[in-house]
Amino acid sequence: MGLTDLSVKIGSLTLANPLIAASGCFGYGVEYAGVVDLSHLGGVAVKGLFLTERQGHPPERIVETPAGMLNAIGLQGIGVHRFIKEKLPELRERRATVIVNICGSTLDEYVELSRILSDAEGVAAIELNISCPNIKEGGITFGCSLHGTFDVVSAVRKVTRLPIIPKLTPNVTDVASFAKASEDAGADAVSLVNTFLAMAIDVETRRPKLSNIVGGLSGPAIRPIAVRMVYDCHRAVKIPVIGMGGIASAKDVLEFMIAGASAVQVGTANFADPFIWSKLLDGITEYLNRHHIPRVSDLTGTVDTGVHAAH
Amino acid sequence: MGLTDLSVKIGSLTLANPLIAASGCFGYGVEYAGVVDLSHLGGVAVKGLFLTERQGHPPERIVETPAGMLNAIGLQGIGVHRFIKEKLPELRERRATVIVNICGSTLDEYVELSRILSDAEGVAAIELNISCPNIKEGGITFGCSLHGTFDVVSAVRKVTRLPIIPKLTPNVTDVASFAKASEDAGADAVSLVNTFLAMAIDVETRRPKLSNIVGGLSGPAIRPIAVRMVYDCHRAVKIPVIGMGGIASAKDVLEFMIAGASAVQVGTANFADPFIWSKLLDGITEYLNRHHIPRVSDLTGTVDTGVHAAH
Amino acid sequence: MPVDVEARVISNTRLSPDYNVIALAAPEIARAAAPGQFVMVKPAQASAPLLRRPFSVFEVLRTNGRIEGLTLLSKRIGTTTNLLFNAAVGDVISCLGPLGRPFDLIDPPAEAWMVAGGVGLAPFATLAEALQSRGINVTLIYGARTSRELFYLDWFRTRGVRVLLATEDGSSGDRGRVTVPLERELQAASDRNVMVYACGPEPMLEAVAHLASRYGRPSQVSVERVMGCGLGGCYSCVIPVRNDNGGQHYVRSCIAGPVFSGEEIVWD
Amino acid sequence: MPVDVEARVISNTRLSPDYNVIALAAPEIARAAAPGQFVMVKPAQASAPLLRRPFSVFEVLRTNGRIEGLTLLSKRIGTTTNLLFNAAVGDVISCLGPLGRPFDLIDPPAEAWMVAGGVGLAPFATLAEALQSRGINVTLIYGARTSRELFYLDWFRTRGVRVLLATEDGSSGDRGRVTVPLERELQAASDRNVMVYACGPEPMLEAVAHLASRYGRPSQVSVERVMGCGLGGCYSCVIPVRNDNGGQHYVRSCIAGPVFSGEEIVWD
Ligand SMILES: Cc1cc2nc3c(=O)[nH]c(=O)nc-3n(C[C@H](O)[C@H](O)[C@H](O)COP(=O)(O)OP(=O)(O)OC[C@H]3O[C@@H](n4cnc5c(N)ncnc54)[C@H](O)[C@@H]3O)c2cc1C
Ligand SMILES: Cc1cc2nc3c(=O)[nH]c(=O)nc-3n(C[C@H](O)[C@H](O)[C@H](O)COP(=O)(O)OP(=O)(O)OC[C@H]3O[C@@H](n4cnc5c(N)ncnc54)[C@H](O)[C@@H]3O)c2cc1C
Ligand SMILES: Cc1cc2nc3c(=O)[nH]c(=O)nc-3n(C[C@H](O)[C@H](O)[C@H](O)COP(=O)(O)O)c2cc1C
Ligand SMILES: Cc1cc2nc3c(=O)[nH]c(=O)nc-3n(C[C@H](O)[C@H](O)[C@H](O)COP(=O)(O)O)c2cc1C
Ligand code: FES
Ligand code: FES
Repeated sequence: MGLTDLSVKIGSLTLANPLIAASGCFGYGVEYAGVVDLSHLGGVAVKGLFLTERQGHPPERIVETPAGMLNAIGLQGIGVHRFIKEKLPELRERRATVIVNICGSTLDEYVELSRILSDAEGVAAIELNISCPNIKEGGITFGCSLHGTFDVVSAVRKVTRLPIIPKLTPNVTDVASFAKASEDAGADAVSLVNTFLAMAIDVETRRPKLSNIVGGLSGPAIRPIAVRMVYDCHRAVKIPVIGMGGIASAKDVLEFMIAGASAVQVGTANFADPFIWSKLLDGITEYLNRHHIPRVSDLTGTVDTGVHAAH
Repeated sequence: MGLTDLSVKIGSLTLANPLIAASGCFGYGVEYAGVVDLSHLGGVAVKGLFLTERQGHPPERIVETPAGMLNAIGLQGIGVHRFIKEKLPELRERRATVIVNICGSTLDEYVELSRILSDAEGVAAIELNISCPNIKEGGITFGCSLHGTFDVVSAVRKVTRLPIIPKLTPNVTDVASFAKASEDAGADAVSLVNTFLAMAIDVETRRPKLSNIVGGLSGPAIRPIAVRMVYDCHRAVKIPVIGMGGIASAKDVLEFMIAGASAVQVGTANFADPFIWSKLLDGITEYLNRHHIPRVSDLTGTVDTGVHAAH
Repeated sequence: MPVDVEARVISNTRLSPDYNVIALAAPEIARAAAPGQFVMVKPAQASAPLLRRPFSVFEVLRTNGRIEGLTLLSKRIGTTTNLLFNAAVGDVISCLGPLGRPFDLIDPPAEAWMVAGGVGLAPFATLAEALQSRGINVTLIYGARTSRELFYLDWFRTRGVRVLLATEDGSSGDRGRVTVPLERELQAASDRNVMVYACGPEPMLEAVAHLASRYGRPSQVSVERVMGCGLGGCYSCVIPVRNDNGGQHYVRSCIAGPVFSGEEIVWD
Repeated sequence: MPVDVEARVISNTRLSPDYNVIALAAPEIARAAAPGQFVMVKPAQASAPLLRRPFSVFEVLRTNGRIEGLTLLSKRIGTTTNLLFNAAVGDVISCLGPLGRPFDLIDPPAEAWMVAGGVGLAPFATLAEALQSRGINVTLIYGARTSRELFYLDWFRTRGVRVLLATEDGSSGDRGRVTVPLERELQAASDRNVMVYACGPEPMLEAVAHLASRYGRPSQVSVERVMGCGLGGCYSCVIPVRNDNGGQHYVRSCIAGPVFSGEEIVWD
């Protein structure tokens, strides 16, 4: 068992294992220090940060849907400065591999945020949230335009040596072209998927169930779409793809990796089971041993479509 | 109870009620004559037809996913001529309101199909399937391009007086622009959503679970996304919107209508419960009575976003 | 005309760590079902799975001659079969049926050999009864991995069915597949008029159909394809069959089958 | 440190067509829980719902002084509460806790008034015990729609809790809301040192908090917001509280609460 190598590489960054806590689903990480040893995770993507504090949307902010949930948190957050002062020291002390998810209203904000984070101690990578469907100014305008994506990644590239990971939205016709634009602009990896723009209405009151009217769909419901998108992106780019969307078991982690992911993130499932991480690691290890696969990274992109292509 | 008016209008066509059997989920309608009185449905959208017979994809063609299913049937079908000869007479006899879902590899095929169907007796409307994600030649090239959509709808418009209903794919960045292009080209209504391009992998064999590698996701899993898209389209066009995606209860029908649908289609849920139709009608009627709403069509687009917009 | 019955579980008997027989109060279906037909079931309380699953009608339950329901013989392989394994008396299972094309029944003096692999035993209890009531001589050739997975032997024997067994580990009957006793019988019975009925995994069905036709015997096989609806609505359950013109095409096994002539099917 | 326990159902008692008390074998949580804390539960077998739901710890179960588990008082309003209503002895419920900020306990000579609306009774059994063990005089002011929805009155009375009731239909105690007896008591007790604890629907909490502060009494209210995680991970459960500078900001009620000072909260 001990011989199994669970480490994965995301550009210059080596993660202890492929499991990353997804942004917005793990607070700032420190909230979970009581239930999980943060150094045992491959990484912790913290809640999306703007330059300044944000209130977020009024409640209701979430609603459960079949095998999924909608959220419209609206990126409530303490801003990058308070994050560095109040949260990063504890994350550092707990030896978490910190991936900071950042959001801007303008290209300059992304640049400014990246510059600030590059100077902070204990940041392993920057995830560029250009895909939040819940707020107009959350970079979705960048995330839905190939030029926008290219521009924001290039601009950030100029100011930081930290690995940059644009987080892609699934709400586009051809997500692989966005992965390609990211790669061309110098990204170290891409992560996907963010949530699907969606909506639920209370038929008794005829009001949207979320105060923001629309929200983002996550959870097992979206997994088959996300797996397909990871598969598409993996074939389109050479940089690593970090996959997510509905992962709730070791089987799901493996499915994403086989489809093309080098690492994965887990969001919604962590809400239902904050102790999920060791279960996932055990399941992955069991699988690798049973199949005599020495390194988890050997799985990436090994989906066997050959026999089928023959039809 | 008897006073409730369940009829809805789709352009010049009046449906007895807003419930249409979704294409590909109800065979050619005749298969269900033993369990449902076809004349009690608002309409029957028959399985997608090409000009000629098609084999479809080899099995496996479906796989269940959380609150949903993937399919890659590949449009197996008997072709329009056999349909008219072998199925249409029985559908006519059973007084079904027949909506013929058509697929072409070229613009000319859509035109030819529409011409043929316009001369057939007992066709109430034509649904242009420009959105099947499972086959390259299934019009998805039209469905993912605004020009393509506009062109195919305009061309069909020239050869038929039957109501034309382009069926839109959700696999695009801005579905409302496709509804608008359809309206501009002379469509009588639009229907959405077709399925989401998706994938599932068997981790033990590392093979895709579908022979076609990718397939289309349908069922309750996608409902919140579909509702949002119907809401978007309803605000973008004046023509009726026919909504679908995961409808499995009367509440779901009402949700789509409140979001902006004039009628709805039910696909996947019919597989699980072929007797669903009367349950849906009963539920809708009960709701309308309880809320003192005389006509089901009064619900369309009445979602109350006002109080929330104030935030 | 299939009906949908919210059937209460009358009893649930575990036969092994994986097999169970569940009795369901669905007399309407039991009355109408012909041997080889199936039902589409879904545990009523569960929100997953989304789709129903097909199961052969195993037995028709009678009390004092009155039909009370039916049983299913189920082998655990996934979500629904686990729910069936764990179902409690009183639970409700939605049961849609009867569906599909049944076995063609033969007339004497022909005799019937029913070849079953594993849970493929399911359609043969009702088939045996129907054939015997026509005065047909019935043989069951039944294979499994081990003797612990051979069930209902007494049920068949007490009804006068001749039972031949095969197990992969040799713990009962012939060591090996069910084709071992089948071929021996075919060789021995060259003068008799035999219809071969088969149900089990597809490779077994293929082997049985080939053997039967090699020995000039007709066969009827019941295939198991993944089914989304059971009514011809979804086109998921297709199987390739021969065309008149020598080609092949897909037919829906839920309405054109699940029973096919062994010669009709184009095996992989 | 919250733990996750796969807790067996020890018993499930229906109090009315909508209310039940379910006993769960989660001694680890019962031991650690302070009054006002909650657990996030999810029936283990069910695939839906996806997310856990928050429930106050109602009672701590003891046999000969040994802590055996805890109970939840549940009111049916949707998926999970229906599953809890129908759960059978032996079923497994995943139970994560204890979570959240408990009530602040007061010291004598102050007395405690616990104001409960409907299922808002839940946190007050353990609170009453904790306060009484400190020698505090405890009053329960408890309202519901009708007397048939008032539960556990004897439980509180036998423990020496003074019980005042209000029902909307007047079938027990005062006719009207719980604020009727509360206001009367506040008027009468102007010379006494009282902490008002409240749990129930938010409009009730708002009314109670306002009444308390109008009469110069501190209050602690336990709010019920939709919770996705219970651990501070999702930011779904926020409630607006006052800033030092007179503004307001959202805090996560799962970790900053569910108990807040009534003065802190910015009511709608
Ligand atoms: C006409 C017909 C009659 C049948 N009669 C019986 C019967 O009497 N008793 C019985 O136990 N089973 C019978 N089966 C098989 C039964 O339908 C499957 O075992 C069942 O669908 C499995 O459902 P599940 O939810 O437990 O497994 P799932 O969770 O759906 O699937 C588990 C795994 O098994 C695979 N699988 C799914 N369906 C099938 C299938 N039909 N055959 C093989 N593998 C499959 C899936 O791909 C998946 O990998 C019959 C099938 C057909 C078509
Ligand atoms: C800290 C805390 C403690 C609680 N303690 C108890 C308790 O001891 N006993 C008890 O019965 N309930 C308690 N609740 C409320 C309980 O969490 C909800 O009743 C439960 O989440 C409903 O879940 P469901 O799956 O049955 O309903 P769902 O199917 O989730 O919802 C049904 C409907 O109720 C609405 N709803 C969902 N959550 C809430 C909520 N929190 N308040 C009001 N409406 C809601 C939904 O919007 C939906 O319309 C507590 C809530 C909190 C936050
Ligand atoms: C409540 C919630 C909040 C989220 N907040 C963020 C965020 O701040 N930044 C971001 O990039 N993604 C955010 N996401 C998206 C997740 O990181 C993830 O991309 C998505 O939920 C899909 O993964 P899952 O199905 O495992 O949850 C959020 C998701 C949820 C459910
Ligand atoms: C098995 C299957 C076959 C389908 N075939 C077609 C088709 O031939 N033409 C078409 O326009 N849509 C087809 N669809 C899409 C449905 O009509 C519908 O748009 C989609 O399934 C979403 O609705 P639902 O969630 O109610 O199933 C098919 C869907 C399924 C599940
Ligand atoms: S199972 Fe749907 S067509 Fe056969
Ligand atoms: S419930 Fe998730 S942050 Fe409070």
